[in-house]
Amino acid sequence: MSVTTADSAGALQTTVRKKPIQARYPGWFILPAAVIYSVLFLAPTVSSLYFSLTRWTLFDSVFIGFENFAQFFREPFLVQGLINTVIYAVVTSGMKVVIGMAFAVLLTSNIVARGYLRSVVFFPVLVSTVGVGITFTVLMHPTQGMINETLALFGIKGPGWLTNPSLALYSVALVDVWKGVGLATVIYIAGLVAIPRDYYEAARIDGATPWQNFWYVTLPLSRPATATVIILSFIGGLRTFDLIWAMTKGGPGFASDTVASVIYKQYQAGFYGLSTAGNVVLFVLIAVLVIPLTMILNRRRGHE
Amino acid sequence: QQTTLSLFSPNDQAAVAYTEAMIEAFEAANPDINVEIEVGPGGTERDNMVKSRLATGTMNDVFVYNAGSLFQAINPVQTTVDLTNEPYMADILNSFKQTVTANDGTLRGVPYGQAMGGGVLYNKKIYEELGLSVPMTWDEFMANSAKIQEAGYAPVIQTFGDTWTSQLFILADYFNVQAKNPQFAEMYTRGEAKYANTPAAMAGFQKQADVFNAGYLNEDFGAATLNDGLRMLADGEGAHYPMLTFAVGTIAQDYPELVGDVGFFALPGDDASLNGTTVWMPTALYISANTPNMEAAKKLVEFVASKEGGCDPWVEINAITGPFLIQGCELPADVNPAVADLQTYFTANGRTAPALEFLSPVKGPSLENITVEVGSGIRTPEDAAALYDEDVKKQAQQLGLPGW
Amino acid sequence: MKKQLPLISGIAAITVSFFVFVIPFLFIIFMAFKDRRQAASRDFSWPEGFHLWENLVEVVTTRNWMMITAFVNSSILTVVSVTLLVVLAAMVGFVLARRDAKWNGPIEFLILAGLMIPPAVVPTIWLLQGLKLFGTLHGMILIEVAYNLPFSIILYRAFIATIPRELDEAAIIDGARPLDVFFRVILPLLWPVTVTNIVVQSVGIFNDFTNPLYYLPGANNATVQLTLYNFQSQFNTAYNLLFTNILLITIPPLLVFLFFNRQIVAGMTAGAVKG
Amino acid sequence: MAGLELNRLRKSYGAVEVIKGVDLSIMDGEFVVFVGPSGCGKSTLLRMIAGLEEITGGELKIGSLVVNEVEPRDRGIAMVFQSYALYPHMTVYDNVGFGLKLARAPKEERDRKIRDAARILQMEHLLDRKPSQLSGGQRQRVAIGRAIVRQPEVFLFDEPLSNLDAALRVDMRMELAKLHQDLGATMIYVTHDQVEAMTLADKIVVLNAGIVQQVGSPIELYQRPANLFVAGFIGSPKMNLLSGSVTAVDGDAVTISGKDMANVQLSADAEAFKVGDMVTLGIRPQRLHLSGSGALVGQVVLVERLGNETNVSVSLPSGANFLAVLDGDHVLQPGQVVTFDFATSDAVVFDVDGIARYAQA
Amino acid sequence: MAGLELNRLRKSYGAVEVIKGVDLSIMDGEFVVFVGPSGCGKSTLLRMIAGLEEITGGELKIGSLVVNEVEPRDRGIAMVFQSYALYPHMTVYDNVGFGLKLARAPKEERDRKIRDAARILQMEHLLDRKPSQLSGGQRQRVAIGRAIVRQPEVFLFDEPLSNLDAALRVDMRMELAKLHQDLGATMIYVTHDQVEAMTLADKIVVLNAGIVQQVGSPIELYQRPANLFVAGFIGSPKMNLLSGSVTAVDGDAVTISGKDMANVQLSADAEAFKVGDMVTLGIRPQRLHLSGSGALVGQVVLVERLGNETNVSVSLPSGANFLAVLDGDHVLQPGQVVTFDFATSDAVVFDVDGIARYAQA
Ligand SMILES: Nc1ncnc2c1ncn2[C@@H]1O[C@H](COP(=O)(O)OP(=O)(O)OP(=O)(O)O)[C@@H](O)[C@H]1O
Ligand SMILES: Nc1ncnc2c1ncn2[C@@H]1O[C@H](COP(=O)(O)OP(=O)(O)OP(=O)(O)O)[C@@H](O)[C@H]1O
Ligand SMILES: [Mg+2]
Ligand SMILES: [Mg+2]
Repeated sequence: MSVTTADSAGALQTTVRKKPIQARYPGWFILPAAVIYSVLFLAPTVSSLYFSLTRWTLFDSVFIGFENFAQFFREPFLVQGLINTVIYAVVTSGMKVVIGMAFAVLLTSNIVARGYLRSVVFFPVLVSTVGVGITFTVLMHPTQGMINETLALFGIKGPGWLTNPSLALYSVALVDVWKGVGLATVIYIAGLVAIPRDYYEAARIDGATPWQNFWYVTLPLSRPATATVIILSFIGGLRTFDLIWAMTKGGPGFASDTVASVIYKQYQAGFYGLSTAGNVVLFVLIAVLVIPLTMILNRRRGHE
Repeated sequence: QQTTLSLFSPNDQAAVAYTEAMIEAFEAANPDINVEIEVGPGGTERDNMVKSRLATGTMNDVFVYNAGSLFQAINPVQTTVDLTNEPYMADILNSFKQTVTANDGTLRGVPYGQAMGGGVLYNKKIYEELGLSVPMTWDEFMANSAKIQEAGYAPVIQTFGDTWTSQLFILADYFNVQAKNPQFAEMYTRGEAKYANTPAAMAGFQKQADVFNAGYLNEDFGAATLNDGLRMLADGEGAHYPMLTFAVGTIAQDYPELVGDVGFFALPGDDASLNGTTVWMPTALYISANTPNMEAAKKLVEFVASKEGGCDPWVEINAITGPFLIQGCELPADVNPAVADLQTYFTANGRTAPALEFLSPVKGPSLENITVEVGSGIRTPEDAAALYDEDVKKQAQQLGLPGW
Repeated sequence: MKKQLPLISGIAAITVSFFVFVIPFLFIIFMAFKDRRQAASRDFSWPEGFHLWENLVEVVTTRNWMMITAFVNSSILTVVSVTLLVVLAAMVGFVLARRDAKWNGPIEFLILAGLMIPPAVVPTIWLLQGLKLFGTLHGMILIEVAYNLPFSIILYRAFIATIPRELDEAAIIDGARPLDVFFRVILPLLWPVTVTNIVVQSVGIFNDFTNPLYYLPGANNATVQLTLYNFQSQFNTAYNLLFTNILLITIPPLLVFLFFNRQIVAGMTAGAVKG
Repeated sequence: MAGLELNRLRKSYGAVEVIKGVDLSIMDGEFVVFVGPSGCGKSTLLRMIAGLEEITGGELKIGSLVVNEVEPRDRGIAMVFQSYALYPHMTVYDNVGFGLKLARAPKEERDRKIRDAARILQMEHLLDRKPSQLSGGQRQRVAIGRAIVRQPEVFLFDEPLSNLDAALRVDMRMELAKLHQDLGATMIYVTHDQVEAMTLADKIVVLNAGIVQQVGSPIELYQRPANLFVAGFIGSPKMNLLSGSVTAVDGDAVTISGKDMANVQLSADAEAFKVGDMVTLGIRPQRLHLSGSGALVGQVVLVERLGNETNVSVSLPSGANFLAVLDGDHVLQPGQVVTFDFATSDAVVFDVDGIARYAQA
Repeated sequence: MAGLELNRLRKSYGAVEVIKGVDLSIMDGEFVVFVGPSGCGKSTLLRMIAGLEEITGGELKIGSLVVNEVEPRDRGIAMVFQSYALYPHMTVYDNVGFGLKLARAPKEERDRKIRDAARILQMEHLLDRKPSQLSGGQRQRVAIGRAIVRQPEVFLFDEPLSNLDAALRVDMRMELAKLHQDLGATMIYVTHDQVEAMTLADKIVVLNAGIVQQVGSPIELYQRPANLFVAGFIGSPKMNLLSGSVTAVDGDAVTISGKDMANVQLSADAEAFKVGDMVTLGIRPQRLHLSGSGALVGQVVLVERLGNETNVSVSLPSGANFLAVLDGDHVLQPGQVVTFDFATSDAVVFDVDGIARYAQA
């Protein structure tokens, strides 16, 4: 016992300064990630902000002040793009949250063929965007597309899903949901399995119907998952353009352009300074929408 | 001692097939050089890649990239190797050299493929059946189309599923613009000529609107793709398809038995006496300034600039879509009718003009969106021209051109 | 009655999933079975003749067996990056979730920023060149880690809150150092989240093409998504081969998913604390 | 109407059988207490009644209905969980009121009932807290509160008072007894506290390893345990057990001898024994008194002076340990030799299978 | 060397002060039991000693070192959590052995210690189970096992036996006492079980609302409670408390009268009282006996027959309730009028502030 005492006495000297609670969760845990992230992501990204103030061909840059921002705000379809962006983000993230949750509930119950269903729901996540884009442009073809052909069986003349300017954005959003809901579902599944069964048992005893069970127990206790899904899919929705690009290129015309696809077009056109400025604007837009959202979602945290 | 060269190649199948065949021949001739091919994406994505590689000094030893305005945008004086004094340059046609001349007057590349014509691919069977002749003016074209429609065919094929295909009415019309306004390119570059106030330039938008308004388009023009368009054309579902002649290669590959039914004519203008086709130059092969294997790279370029390297492999893989730009390269006798049609424009005098992008660095990025709108009746030609002028202005400003 | 409910709902779910999920999938498969010509018309039709094998052979052998190189590269890239990601992100999430420090807010903002701003390609290339990491697999791995950290951290951070703090305390009393607490108690209990992370990030990294395109040039460094460009170009696409390729590169992530999916089971924390 | 009928009820977790055929009938309004050693299956049985555990075999009736396949919410039960299972995201108020909310009780009624329960459970000042801000005993009271605000036909309590201090336990016990009286509901109660079992129960069920050992009123179990297990289990400290063999059988009396005692004559079911049988003699520690002469002689090992009583641990000649609980405060020294006596009617004789054999009435 | 010194220790959760300045010194090797009503701060105090709760004010010494800022793992403690806090992903074996593994104990030693602990805790057959497959009491034993395999200088037990049945409790109590003897470690033990407190403690600390009420040996607390709170808290059932006023003061004796009693003469600290003072008279239920004549007369309300004793609840003239615990089995009917007597030295007199005033020795 004398040995242990000497030991702990030695340890005492060295640790006297630290606050015990903090020392339990030491800051250096963050360090490796912080180094990689700051060096390889933050530093280049921040330094690129300078280029938003230049006319930049990649080979050389000319400082032009805020001209790029002015130019960006003069984009003819910017307002429509903004509206589209918000619509797209709200529609996709809203549907992913709701459908993802529904799937997750279904796929954590003891439904038959659970493994099959989980795989099938997740499968679209695995397929490359290019493949999804082509697949759905075919299925949504106005005359020979499977969807409209099926509708025709019921005597309905299907619309031009991707060629009708007022519909194209929603069609792409639907495909985005189709492709992304599997991701939301697995996150929800992880959230649902983390809820101790005790609470369900208590609720069953308290007389909860399955719906009440969901509403009063599952929903509040899967808050971490919900918050994650909302934030990830909302930011994703505000930023994505790859599927839009693969399916409509922002068209027909400019009908399904979002801010991100406008920026992407500028980038593709070689307007590097302008697109960097656009990214700054988009970043501010996202931050303005997302930061309050995260604060609301994290206000009451976890199971505590 | 073995040198390994890395070649950044285009990714379309014909080009890759050519590249492989050409490399094989090259390696046979130069056993000490080993060439690796890297394929990347195409289109605008490729532009970004090439630029970022060049800007950061990470480009492959030799690379294939566009000539013309896109070539100017890669800062060729710093990023590529000067080939002006290479002896083989004498054998390369001037019309091409023009498009690979850096702003210090030096030559930087050699042709990597064949020239293409931009105009109208048409179905000869339909023309025969209805007894039509190749239109020399737009009015004739519309008259032909009316008859074709009566006969139950789609007179004009449009394929907005691949948005870029919608631009042909404007881009291929450049011969007509130039015929009327020989100074257009320069003035346009300086910001003095606009589409909206140059009637000849507006005409392209107008033509696209005409065919839509006349109801001449195939039913699914909004969703169809290039492949669909080519199939319709070859099958005889549709009669006219404004397109580049390279597409004949695709028809030859997918519908070899039908390729004989496809012909080519220039997009007609107002005046039958000023009829000619707009021409696209092939991509070019450049040496990256940062290559450590200069000697081997030069050998490769020299090879590509020769008949053995630059022409024979194309003939060998049977992918002829237009005339070569290297002296001494003849087209084989059995070329597809469309290519033969194209060839006639080249042999005649003054019936070709380079596309605008080889004459001016100014090209608005949104053209394809705008032409889709015009071609779908969403936007009037006047509006479209004005909008495109705005788009062009943005681009010119980004390029820092004087006068904008 | 009670026993049959899962069966009925299961059958309903299978039917719906068939239309919504399987049919598009069938399209992909059919495409892979077609020959070039039939595929070119890109319609939803029954394949005429069985061309899968020839398509496969062509896809795999094209460009000097590029597919094989790509598989190897992508696999290494994916496995190493995901491993690093999981560990590093979980550590950050752990500290962020457990500590109530003043600078949590700014840190979280920086993390979110990673999801909100696209990375700047050219400055990053300069940086990688400076670090002598450009065009190397390690450099690429670090890039993937850096770019995907925010997602993983956010996921972990949210879920660590569901693990009772008393377990940390018990471990600390048992003499565990922070690393022990983390690796022996917290991380095992986060298994469902880790699985989610592994699945999602492997898919993302395996299928990433933009980043390798810029940071990992060279034919020997090809990754699987780049193989798609062998058959798809602006002017001319071989859809049968493209879809065969898509199908082929979907298989490894699918296997990863099938393997890990079974591991997401309920009740990891059951029996831990009373209250 | 809300009596219960358990018929050969069985439960296995995989290969482990936990409840091995329990037969039990509980009358409407009865207060039944389950006791048994840790891990014997009390909670499992309760959870089966609640409908939370699938029943592997047998039949469970509540009222006149077989409920094996009936959802918990349709069984008309309320339950206090051994692990509390409080909803972590709700305040105490909401936790307690949750069942009422689900039943769509009017707001005022709900509020009244919640506040009533809080008063009874002495936790009115805690209503706005979350469970994580409560002490162990406070959480347990919330769990009780959640059950008692509702008025089901059957209450299930799983060790509801285990984390409360003595005073509160007594109060709560009284409140539960009162609740039982007022509502007339059937109550099934698991406890390991003998006093609770004895004072609350109409009927005690002693379980061991998933098998019912004895069912009876508290006093019956204390005075006439059916077997060695019940004898040892009921009563604290445990009944002392001494082994011996029968030396004489005579009418209603059996004479037993062993290492630690000589020729003790006891009343028992004489017909069950014959001379030479191995038997066990049971005698409660409280039934022993110090005396000048007596059947048991031993050496004091340990003395615990509790104030109003004194526990004396004694080592007998055979080496067996023996405990006596003496009234009042006695000063005894370890090592001291003491003699104990008891009334013959206070002792129980168990046969070789451990079954108690009482004299026929 | 591993004694503890608590100096004006304080703890607040936000605005709620939970520990309000606790002074306490615990000697090396002492067995100290904390008791107090639910929510009084026992667990909090234990957690502060363990280093799990930040100390808001005051100073805590273990051995001779101030440990306010020292990491739990460097304090040389082991602890049983009230909520168990078992590692859900480890088997019982690994749960118990986790601390040893972290300390890099050799495999054989670890195995031996784990198996020893399992034997002591009667859970050898459970070693391969996960916590979720255990009953409540079994989980609690795992939690104990986790603490006892290690050999720290200080053990902290938070209600470690609350979910065990009586027999097991007795066994475990013995084992803990033995462990204490064998290791000579300091033990701090929270319990709400009086018997546990009384039998295990060298010293009992009575807490109420974060304030120490009395510190002393078990018998001291029982016989000479320092104030009304301790008097009411220690001893079960509770001490009966009757209010009255002083009618005469005479040497060592004080005479008290009230609604329920007339002129009862008691020994107390006469100097603390003057005639007319309001006082409270305390008398333990066990100290009452039925008698023909006596100081207290009331009507039987409730009778609980436990076999070896009988609890009688009586209503006094003032309406106050009064409990008597009588030895043996008595048959009494509710409504019956009974008279109780007690020895004057068994009663305690509390002054108007609730402080007990004993006759000066
Ligand atoms: N996070 C918190 N915020 C506010 N009050 C708290 C918090 N945690 C505990 N308390 C309060 O502190 C007091 C002391 O709690 P503690 O757990 O120490 O009680 P205890 O004596 O162990 O009680 P029990 O016997 O019921 O376990 C309780 O009244 C409790 O409500
Ligand atoms: N999931 C499981 N798998 C295997 N055995 C289990 C499982 N759950 C419980 N058991 C076992 O079933 C038996 C009965 O458990 P139960 O919880 O009913 O005991 P209990 O009588 O309530 O005990 P306690 O008084 O300790 O709470 C125990 O021995 C336990 O180990
Ligand atoms: Mg239990
Ligand atoms: Mg406590």
